[in-house]
Amino acid sequence: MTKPEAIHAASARPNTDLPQLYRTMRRIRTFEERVGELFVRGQSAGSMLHLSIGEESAAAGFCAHMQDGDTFTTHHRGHGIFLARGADPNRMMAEIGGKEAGYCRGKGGSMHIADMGLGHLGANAIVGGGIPAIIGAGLAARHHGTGKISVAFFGDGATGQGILYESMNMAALWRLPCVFVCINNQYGMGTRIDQATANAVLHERAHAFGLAAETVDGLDVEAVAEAAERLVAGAREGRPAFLVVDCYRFYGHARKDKSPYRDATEEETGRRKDPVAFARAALLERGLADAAELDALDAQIDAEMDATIDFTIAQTEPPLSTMFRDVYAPEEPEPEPVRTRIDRILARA
Amino acid sequence: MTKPEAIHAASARPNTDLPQLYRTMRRIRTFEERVGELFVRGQSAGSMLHLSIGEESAAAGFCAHMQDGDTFTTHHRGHGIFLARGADPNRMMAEIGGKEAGYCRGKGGSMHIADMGLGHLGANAIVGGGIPAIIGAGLAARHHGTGKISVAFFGDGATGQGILYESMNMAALWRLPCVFVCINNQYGMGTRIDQATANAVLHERAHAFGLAAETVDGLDVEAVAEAAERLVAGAREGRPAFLVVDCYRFYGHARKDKSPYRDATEEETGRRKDPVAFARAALLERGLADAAELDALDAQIDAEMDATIDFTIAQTEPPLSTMFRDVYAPEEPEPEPVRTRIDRILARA
Amino acid sequence: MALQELTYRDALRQALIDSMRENPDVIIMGEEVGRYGGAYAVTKELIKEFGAERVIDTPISEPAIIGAAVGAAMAGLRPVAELMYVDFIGMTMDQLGNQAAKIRYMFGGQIGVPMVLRTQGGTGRSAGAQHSQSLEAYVMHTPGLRLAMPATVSDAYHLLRMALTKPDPVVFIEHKALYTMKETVDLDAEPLAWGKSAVRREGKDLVIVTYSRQLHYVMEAAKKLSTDGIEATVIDLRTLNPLDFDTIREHVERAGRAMVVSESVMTAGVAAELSARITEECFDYLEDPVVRVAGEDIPISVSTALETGSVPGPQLILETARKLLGARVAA
Amino acid sequence: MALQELTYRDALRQALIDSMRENPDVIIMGEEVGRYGGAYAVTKELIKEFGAERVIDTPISEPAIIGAAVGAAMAGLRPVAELMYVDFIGMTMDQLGNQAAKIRYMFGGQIGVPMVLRTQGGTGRSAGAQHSQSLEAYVMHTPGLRLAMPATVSDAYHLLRMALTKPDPVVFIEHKALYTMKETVDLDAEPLAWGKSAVRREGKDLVIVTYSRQLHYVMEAAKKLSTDGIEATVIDLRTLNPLDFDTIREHVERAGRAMVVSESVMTAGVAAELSARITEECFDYLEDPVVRVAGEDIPISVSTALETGSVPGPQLILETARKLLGARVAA
Ligand SMILES: Cc1ncc(C[n+]2csc(CCOP(=O)(O)OP(=O)(O)O)c2C)c(N)n1
Ligand SMILES: Cc1ncc(C[n+]2csc(CCOP(=O)(O)OP(=O)(O)O)c2C)c(N)n1
Ligand SMILES: [Mg+2]
Ligand SMILES: [Mg+2]
Repeated sequence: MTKPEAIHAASARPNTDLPQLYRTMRRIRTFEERVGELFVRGQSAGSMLHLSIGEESAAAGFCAHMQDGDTFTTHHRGHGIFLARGADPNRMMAEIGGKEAGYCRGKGGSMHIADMGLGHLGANAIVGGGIPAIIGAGLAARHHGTGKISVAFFGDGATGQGILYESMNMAALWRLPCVFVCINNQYGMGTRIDQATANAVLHERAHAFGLAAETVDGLDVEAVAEAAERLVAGAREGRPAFLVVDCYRFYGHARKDKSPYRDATEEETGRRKDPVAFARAALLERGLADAAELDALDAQIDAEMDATIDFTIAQTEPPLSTMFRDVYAPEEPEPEPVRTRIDRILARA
Repeated sequence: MTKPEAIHAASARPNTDLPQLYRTMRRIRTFEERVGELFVRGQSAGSMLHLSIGEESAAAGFCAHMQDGDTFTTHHRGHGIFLARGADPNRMMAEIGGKEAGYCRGKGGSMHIADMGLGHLGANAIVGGGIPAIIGAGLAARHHGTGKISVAFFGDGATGQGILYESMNMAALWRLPCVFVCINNQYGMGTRIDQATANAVLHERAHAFGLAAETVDGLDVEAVAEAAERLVAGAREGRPAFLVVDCYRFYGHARKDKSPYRDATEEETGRRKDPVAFARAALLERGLADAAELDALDAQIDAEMDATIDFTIAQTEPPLSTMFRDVYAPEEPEPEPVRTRIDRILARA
Repeated sequence: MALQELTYRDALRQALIDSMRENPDVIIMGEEVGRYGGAYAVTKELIKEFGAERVIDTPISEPAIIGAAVGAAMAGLRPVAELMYVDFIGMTMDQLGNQAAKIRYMFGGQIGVPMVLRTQGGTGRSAGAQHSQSLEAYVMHTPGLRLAMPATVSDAYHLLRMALTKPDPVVFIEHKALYTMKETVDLDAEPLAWGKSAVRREGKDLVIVTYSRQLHYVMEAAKKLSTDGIEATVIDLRTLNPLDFDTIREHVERAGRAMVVSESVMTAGVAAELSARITEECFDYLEDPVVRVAGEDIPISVSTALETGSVPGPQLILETARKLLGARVAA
Repeated sequence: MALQELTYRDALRQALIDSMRENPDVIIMGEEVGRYGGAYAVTKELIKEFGAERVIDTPISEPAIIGAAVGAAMAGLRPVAELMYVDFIGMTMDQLGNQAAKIRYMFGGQIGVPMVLRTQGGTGRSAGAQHSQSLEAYVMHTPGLRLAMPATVSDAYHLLRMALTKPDPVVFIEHKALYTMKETVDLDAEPLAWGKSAVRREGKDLVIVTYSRQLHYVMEAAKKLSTDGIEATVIDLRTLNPLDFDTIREHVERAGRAMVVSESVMTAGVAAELSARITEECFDYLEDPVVRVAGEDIPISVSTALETGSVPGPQLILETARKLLGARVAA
């Protein structure tokens, strides 16, 4: 765990905007708390809601060095990343509620959220499923000479998926402008990382494939941002990279999981690795903000995120008429509903 | 490339039986040449015949330290390994000819050969397809306390397949009695290894997953055998391993490929990495055999392998009546042939 | 033995326990099957009785999990590989379809692959497009794979028990919406044989062939039809491979009308096979075309209304049956 | 333009060349597509004209190849991902079925995945159980994926050209036994539209619906039937998704008898869908059940005799048609 001196040393950091990073993290934290509330109020679409509380530094720190036009994919625990890339929390929450006003018109939900405008090529309910897409996006960026990068965010559990290694190999071979960001929250559902692999120093694998690779302590959002800055700059020049952000999953895997498989002491220690609290302390310590200012900011964020729930509840589910839409492109005929087909057949018979 | 001094140094090697290793390699070499001949004579089942000429040391050297009861899987270029594990060349050649007398009754062919008696869990036409089976076989060996190991043999091309990494991770995590043997013949079809990966030091990947891992020069079969001895001993005690055997694919990928993608100089140099010639020279140099003895041995092997062709040609194809057999276990009904079904339906109609 | 009230989940769990007690070679491997007890709690606390060597928590590596099960089965174990969602079968189709399914045949009958792939599918939890599918048609279309899909608590127990004695690979697909369903069962009563379908109800007017969760919707619809004076025979397939066509034929020949109901996507799905086969075999007895009531040819939404609308339900089944009979009555 | 004699392979190659010249965003990626020129030489020397940045040799990583194509398509390229054998589709079914096929829908219509997965399948080279399959039913059963399977040289060209303009993912399956087939074609002549089936022959007695290599067997059989006085209409589907059912219906209603011929395994395969659909839609016009002539429900052997016996051939098609007509004539 980073010690107080680290905070001090960090005050000399030139390229990070800690107030801004704090704000982003605090918005994520609060948004996720509201997602939990949406579920408790029975207003979420299902219970497959994976909160990124404890991992805010990965999202805020890394995304601080992404640009407009950069693309990315996320995993099932990707709300924070999307927010950090500029998502509208109302449309996000509406999607999580399965409402038509959501980013994906209520068809995708928490695990299938995307926005092409913001370069979000999609969250994924398949562990590792979104990773190879950044290879293609990286090829496209190079092909079109955009200078943009493509980033895959995923959990430590995805290191079990072979497609990660296939993708890393391609990125290194083709020197693509790609970054792999592994958010190591120590768990894949109930499995602790050391129960899923014999060598939990995950970045060594990336290194063996020829990528620039390192691990950073997710307690310190500035450290994440600094690593991101370095790796992103390299990636833009064709040196793909792999970054592990070490953190702790504060709560259960999904909304209903109470984490019976880990003990209270571990959880308590784990939750001390709180990047939001750490950043807040650093802001105060370094005199970058005073308590009153931060309280005001927090209150403003609370209000913003409270509103997402009201917004979502007020929205409607997608009408049944949209069910057959978007299976294929709009100019193509929609698939024939079973009911229509049956009626046609039996009318004929 | 190993220099003459290496031969000298090797004369002190205590645990390798070079005459035996030479014999095994020479049998493989000659068998493979006869496979080529079978094809030329139009007697092979198809043209998907992948010769292991140039790679004999991997098969002979590694298998020298395998025991009865050890299990293994191979890839599409696995004739040599199977021979080194004790296969009957007649039944192998008959299988390659698609004859009923073959190991798999002519249903499998060169790429799907297996023999449960010899622990051969199967060659595979899917690159990487046979790798995860050794995880299960390793679990079984441990479960039954047999002290046996399970070995996957595959080519450098299989390092492109994610399932290799998934399998290595499991082997390391569960400390299984498994060895991964990567026969790096520098090519996957027309793709040279450095065109398929940014870091061609392949064993580093295995190391990153927590396996014992090394690379050995396949020119020197004794070096392969020594590495095998070390790694196999570790594997029997629950330290899974990964061994790269560096060699050169002397001929085309399959029988019809003339390797237009590599130049004559490269091929010439590559073919100098000849483990059979190297071992022969070492035997003579060290006085372990004289030229006449070796000539006699060679002649005996030639005769043995010549006979496989005659044997194969004399055999019959599996009768059509076996077509529906062995889709399911013998006690289960066979699938109904389309023709029978049609007749039944039309008789009824 | 005694009658007892069991859930579908408990019956599956009991089947695993009984099989593991009986046969020390039965092992379970999959994500979260051990300490966590299974994503749907089917393997809850099994690790306590059987230990981590027989109830093996794996990394998130579906292809290798299935591949490892193949090797384990070849090497003398009886693995149950759990795939948390059938939706993940896509990444395992090589190990399943090219290896498990073909090994016996390719190797000339030398060896089988007696493994069970346990998984669950279907809609019902707003789990979205990648966690709600019914992908049994991929399996049914792959020669060499057996396919069991229990609809009842009793079948959950017995089919899983039997699957664990079969010489060939069995894909065993549970339905996520059935886990909490209760039934009073006597597990010691002689079960229907493996490969036999169950006639859940007999009626002269119409045969409805179905399986898994849709059985319950069909039974619900059949009850309502009965108040209309329409009596349906309901056949629950239990196993789709082997497929007990004799029972279907017998009843369809008698009734002259058939409907098939499946949650899997209609096009080239299970319902297509059943419809084609019934037509081929019973053509001269059919008064109407076999009607397919199946999953829509679309992905599944997370929105509850759209999710529910994507697969057959009691109302659609009922209306279709009414129309099927009404069409002719009117004509 | 001028008539020219072309092989199926050359037509495919020309389609790629013309598409790449026309649209700089078209790229090809796959194993051995560049320097080697493709395992079946379809991309031969394309790397010379278009360079290694557009004709990309990949490692042997099928899942990531398809996944990369998905990302490339979303990010503005028009990738052609080559899968050397359709038999390898199993390891890509997650990227294909859960990602490519569903992205437009899951994301509420924001974006499509305009990629082409080019591959080849079928028997004919003694390539054994893992290199000879016809797995189009997996694709046909997956909503969101288009599916084209050209049988002729002209279609090889035009369907591939059209596939490369489509907004949705297209799986394009060639037949390995057709690459050397020659035809005299005028590539500039107006092609039949995408999604339209081709009536390759008209006859009053019987409709045979087929696609890909089996078209040629069917035509051969139809010619012989004609000498018996039996005239068959032969429909070549060209694309299985979209499926041009109108053409089928029109002809089946006229002839009253139908056969479907497919190389894919019979159970739950393409033939099942066609048979079910024809029966549903044309029931009152059918004099006999729709007969399926399809691949056997078994893996494919390396032995030539067994390989050939595993899939339909002209003789089986001919005999079946004769029986189908004879059965009624006799009855
Ligand atoms: C291919 C696949 N396998 C399994 C699952 C079920 N599952 C969902 S999340 C998860 C754990 C993932 O852990 P990790 O990647 O570390 O992400 P985290 O949940 O910790 O953010 C599992 C096993 C899935 N969705 N997809
Ligand atoms: C999954 C899969 N992808 C592609 C192929 C086609 N293929 C057969 S062998 C081969 C090259 C394999 O190279 P390597 O693993 O190095 O083995 P080698 O042929 O050199 O022995 C390829 C691409 C295949 N059979 N299976
Ligand atoms: Mg995690
Ligand atoms: Mg190689």
